[in-house]
Amino acid sequence: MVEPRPLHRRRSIRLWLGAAWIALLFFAAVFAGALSPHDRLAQDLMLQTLPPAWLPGAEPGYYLGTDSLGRDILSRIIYATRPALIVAIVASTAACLFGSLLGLVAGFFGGWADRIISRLVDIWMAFPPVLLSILLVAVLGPALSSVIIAIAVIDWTRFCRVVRAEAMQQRRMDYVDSAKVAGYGTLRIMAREVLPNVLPAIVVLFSLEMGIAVIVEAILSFVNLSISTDDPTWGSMIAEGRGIVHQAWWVLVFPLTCLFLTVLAFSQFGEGLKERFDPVMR
Amino acid sequence: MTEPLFRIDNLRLSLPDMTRKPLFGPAPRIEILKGLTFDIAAGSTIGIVGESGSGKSTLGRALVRLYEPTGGAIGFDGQDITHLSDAALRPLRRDLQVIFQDPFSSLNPRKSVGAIIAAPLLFHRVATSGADSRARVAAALGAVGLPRAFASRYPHELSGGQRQRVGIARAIALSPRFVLADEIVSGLDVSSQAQILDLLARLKDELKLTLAFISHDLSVVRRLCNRVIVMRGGEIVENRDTAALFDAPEHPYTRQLLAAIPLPEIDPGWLEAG
Amino acid sequence: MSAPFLKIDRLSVRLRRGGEGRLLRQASIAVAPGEVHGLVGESGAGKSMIGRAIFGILPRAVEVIEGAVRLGGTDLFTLSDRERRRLVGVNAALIPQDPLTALNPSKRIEAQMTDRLTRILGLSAAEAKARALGLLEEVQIREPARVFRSYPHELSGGMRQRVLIASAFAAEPRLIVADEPTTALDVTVQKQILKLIAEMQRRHGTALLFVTHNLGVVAKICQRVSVLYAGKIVEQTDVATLFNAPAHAYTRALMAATPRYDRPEESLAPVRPEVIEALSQEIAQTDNIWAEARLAAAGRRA
Amino acid sequence: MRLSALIIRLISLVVTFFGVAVVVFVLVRVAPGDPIAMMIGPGASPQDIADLRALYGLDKSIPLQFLIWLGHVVRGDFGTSISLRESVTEVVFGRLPATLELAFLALAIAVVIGGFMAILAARWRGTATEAGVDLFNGIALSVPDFLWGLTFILLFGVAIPIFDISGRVTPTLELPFVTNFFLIESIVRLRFDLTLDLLGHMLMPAMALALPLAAVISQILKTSLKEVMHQDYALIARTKGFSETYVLLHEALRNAVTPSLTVIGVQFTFLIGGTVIVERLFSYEGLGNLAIDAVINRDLPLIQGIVLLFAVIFVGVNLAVDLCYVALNPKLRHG
Repeated sequence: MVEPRPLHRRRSIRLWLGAAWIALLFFAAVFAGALSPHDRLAQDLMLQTLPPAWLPGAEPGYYLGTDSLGRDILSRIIYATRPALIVAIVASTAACLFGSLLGLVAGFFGGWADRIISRLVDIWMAFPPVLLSILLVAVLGPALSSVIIAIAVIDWTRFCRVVRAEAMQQRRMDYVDSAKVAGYGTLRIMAREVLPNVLPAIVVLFSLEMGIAVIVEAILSFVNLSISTDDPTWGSMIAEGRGIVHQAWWVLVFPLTCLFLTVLAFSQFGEGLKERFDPVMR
Repeated sequence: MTEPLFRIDNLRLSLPDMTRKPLFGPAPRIEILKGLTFDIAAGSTIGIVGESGSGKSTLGRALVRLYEPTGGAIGFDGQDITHLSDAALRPLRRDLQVIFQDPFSSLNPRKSVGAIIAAPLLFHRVATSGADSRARVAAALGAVGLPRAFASRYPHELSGGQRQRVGIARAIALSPRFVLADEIVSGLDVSSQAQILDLLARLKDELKLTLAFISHDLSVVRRLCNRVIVMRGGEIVENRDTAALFDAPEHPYTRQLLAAIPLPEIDPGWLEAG
Repeated sequence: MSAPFLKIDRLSVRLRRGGEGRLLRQASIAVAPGEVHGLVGESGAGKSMIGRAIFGILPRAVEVIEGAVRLGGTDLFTLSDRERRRLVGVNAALIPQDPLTALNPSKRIEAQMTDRLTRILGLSAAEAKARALGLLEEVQIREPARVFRSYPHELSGGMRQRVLIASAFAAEPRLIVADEPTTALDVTVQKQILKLIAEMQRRHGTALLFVTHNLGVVAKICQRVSVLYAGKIVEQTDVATLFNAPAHAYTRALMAATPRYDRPEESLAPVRPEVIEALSQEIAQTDNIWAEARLAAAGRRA
Repeated sequence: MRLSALIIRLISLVVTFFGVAVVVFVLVRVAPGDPIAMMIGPGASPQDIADLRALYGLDKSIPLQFLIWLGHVVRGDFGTSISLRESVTEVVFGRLPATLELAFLALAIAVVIGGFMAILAARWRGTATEAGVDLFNGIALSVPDFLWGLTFILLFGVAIPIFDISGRVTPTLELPFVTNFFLIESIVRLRFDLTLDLLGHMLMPAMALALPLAAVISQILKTSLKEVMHQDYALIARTKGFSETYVLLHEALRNAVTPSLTVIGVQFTFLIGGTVIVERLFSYEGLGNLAIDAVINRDLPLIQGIVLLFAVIFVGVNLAVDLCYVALNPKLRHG
């Protein structure tokens, strides 16, 4: 293995930091039961809006304090990683597959396929994403599945636009002509020659999209349209925290910090992955 | 006279003019090849020479059917391939290979040199197994003077000359009957240019190839080719044996081209000579 | 021959970070007014590095170890940025290689020909316009007024190169550096442009440094020549001696490798390995003379 | 730009607009929960419900309803809001100025910050300055407006309370405004006290919206500037004796802007979309906030009106970007 040059090491830091936080999320999601000190739903009106452990008036065992219904914030944050990750992975995969395929077809074939798909993308982008997602969830009914469908139905255009631009640029390269000369059929050229060069862009977008999916889920909970039960999500905790921010800032701060770090982790992880597996960058 | 490998009859081709493409709407089409008729004898090396915009590259791509002609006919090995579908062309593809000009865009940056050379071998089932394909890749690299270890390297790690050799290796690995070399030395220094042309001349004889060599540099063509076509504005201006063309050029344009080449020797009057 | 206007003394340049690679090794070139000096070498030999050193616009990743670049007797390295820009702006001009990218696509030719005349040379708008139009005629452009008002994309490659030549001579510089000015052109257009540059140079008595990799062009337009290999000038002589009795093995090898349509058998001979071997010894030998030079370089202004 | 190209562009805009109308019409009709039932009291007889459905034309077939509705829309009549019992057009155009002011304030902030960062990074490329700008871009790009809003609420609303964290203007103030363009009118009326109060409320939501766009502008413009700075015409300018900064501003900037324009246009439409949640976060009475209430109340005509208005803005922004692109690019101007 080539001795890592400083530039090389600096670049992979963001990959490992991102990966570390994501791994932490997975760990918390899987072992939520064991990890959370209290029952995430248990309400105790005696323990309303307790400050975090290091502030005066805190209650031992409630490390990050409690919300206005006396529920332990740390436990709720840990349990909230489950819906967040489910939405992130499923919705992003759906959006990625659908969008990238259409983007590849539009970019590589051009002509009518390109015009129709581009028109479709235009129409989709005319809807403010948040408004469309709220509308979709209202239509499909408040449940995690409708959130996932809403995100996939909206964000596929993000993949389609990037992949289309990349495919159009690749199409003009001589190695595509060389593949034609070798007798490859169009599908094989798209899969073997164009796709490998588009993958790094898709990888970055996919991880960015996971971050965005978590945000959209948080926004939907914020306007109380996410999952119906009061199973905790960062969004619902933030919504509650926003209301009482002057009295109990910590109810908002901790879930917000988690969301902030998660989004950053996903984006830096994506960038790091792209640089890691892109032979030209290595 | 053996049966010519290529028989071209009144070849016409027009392409959309992307430079005048309006922001929205189809681009106007302009005719690039305006009725070309010529043969390419099997085993010969034909130079296709012309200045930029003469249509020489387009002609080259039409020969290997990267473009479909809009008129006339292309006969390859006695078969009319003018309007063959991609599927029908596929079996012939093995015999029609191309070496591209820009070494930076002709090799897929994300594939290793070995994969680039092996892929067509496996696709056409020339290589029967992994081991066989690795052997053929090594042989092809050896033939172009590159060490076997280059198979695991990536295009961005190679110099311009080395990449061009990989391009040649990819083309000859399929032991084709016809190879098109599209301005393959224009981007190189004089010393690597000399090495590549020397290599090509040797391979041509060893593998009994028919070679079409596209260039804007008549001096390079003189060294390598036994027949020369001079093109201007999509038409053939002169089509002669090399020696005859250089010793007694018939067409004024050819004479003008030759007169414009600065030979590396003192010649005070050259600048003034119109 | 009057005193040289451009005098480069033992200029050595190196990559700032990492690698012992020398980009220039004690290159010395002198060009007198009215003289055409050819600088020939293969890509990577350092030709354009010399061109940029003359204008004092070396890339940030590169540092000067030793040597001086004197324009009309003043060493650029002793000047502040502002002083250097003024000296260069008034006295030197560049004719670039690729006419397609050397003109600003969003500006009319007028703006690009007169900006230096008004802002650097202090001419009035009217004077600048008159001089620019005069030069457009001098470079045999048929409708100077129309070309003057048009955008670059409306002109052909050959036409744009003429505009660039006119723009360079418009500043009446005492030195012009032509960096491969005809490499991107077709051979028929190249001959007209070479003829034009030679005539303009004679008429304006400018010192011309002509950078190229084409020995044929050198033979036709230059009076003196420097042959460059890996940053070192391996041979510097008048053009007749260079072509009739080349002294250095590399020059001979370059000549042999250059394709000639009139002598197909003798040309395009690959450079023999022993020549390359001899060259690397020669380069290494100059490098260790360098040991002492490096200490002296410590104090130099980059 | 040749006329035919312009016509093709307009046609494609109309097609987009029509597509949006179809999608929103179908989407809203498919929604479970009958808006009519929500409107009238629980004791209403089936007959009353039927009459009300007829009033709103909900008894006809979907395609017919669509045509009737489209007929009205083309004439600027978006129907009557079920929850507010007012004409949708009035309600929507009443709230639009607030959102437009917020969006364009955010755009201004983004262009200033993004442009400044790009020029800074391009001027001192390869140094710590550029690395710093890249770091800012990395963070500002991946963190969306929703999170920035919440962060600003905490920072400047609670920790260092220098801004108001809700509403568009201090409710107690008596407002002399005739139009709904409070900010502009306050400036025109030279009531700078009101302008300051308005900005006090608008700055945080505007910053939350502006940061992602600023990051996009900064990154795209910087890359484009660096590319242009390596072009031959920039090199020629340096040999003419012009300083690096002069070359950057006079030679490079204009050519660097054109390629970045389309991306910035797209990101600006995201910004406008972002007003929906950011206005809700800051309880800012704009179109976005209204949209959320409309969805929660299943107010179909209002939803359709708002979505169509957003579509008009989106289409308008795209057209503006295309026209700027042609204006800045002389080659295209001659078509």
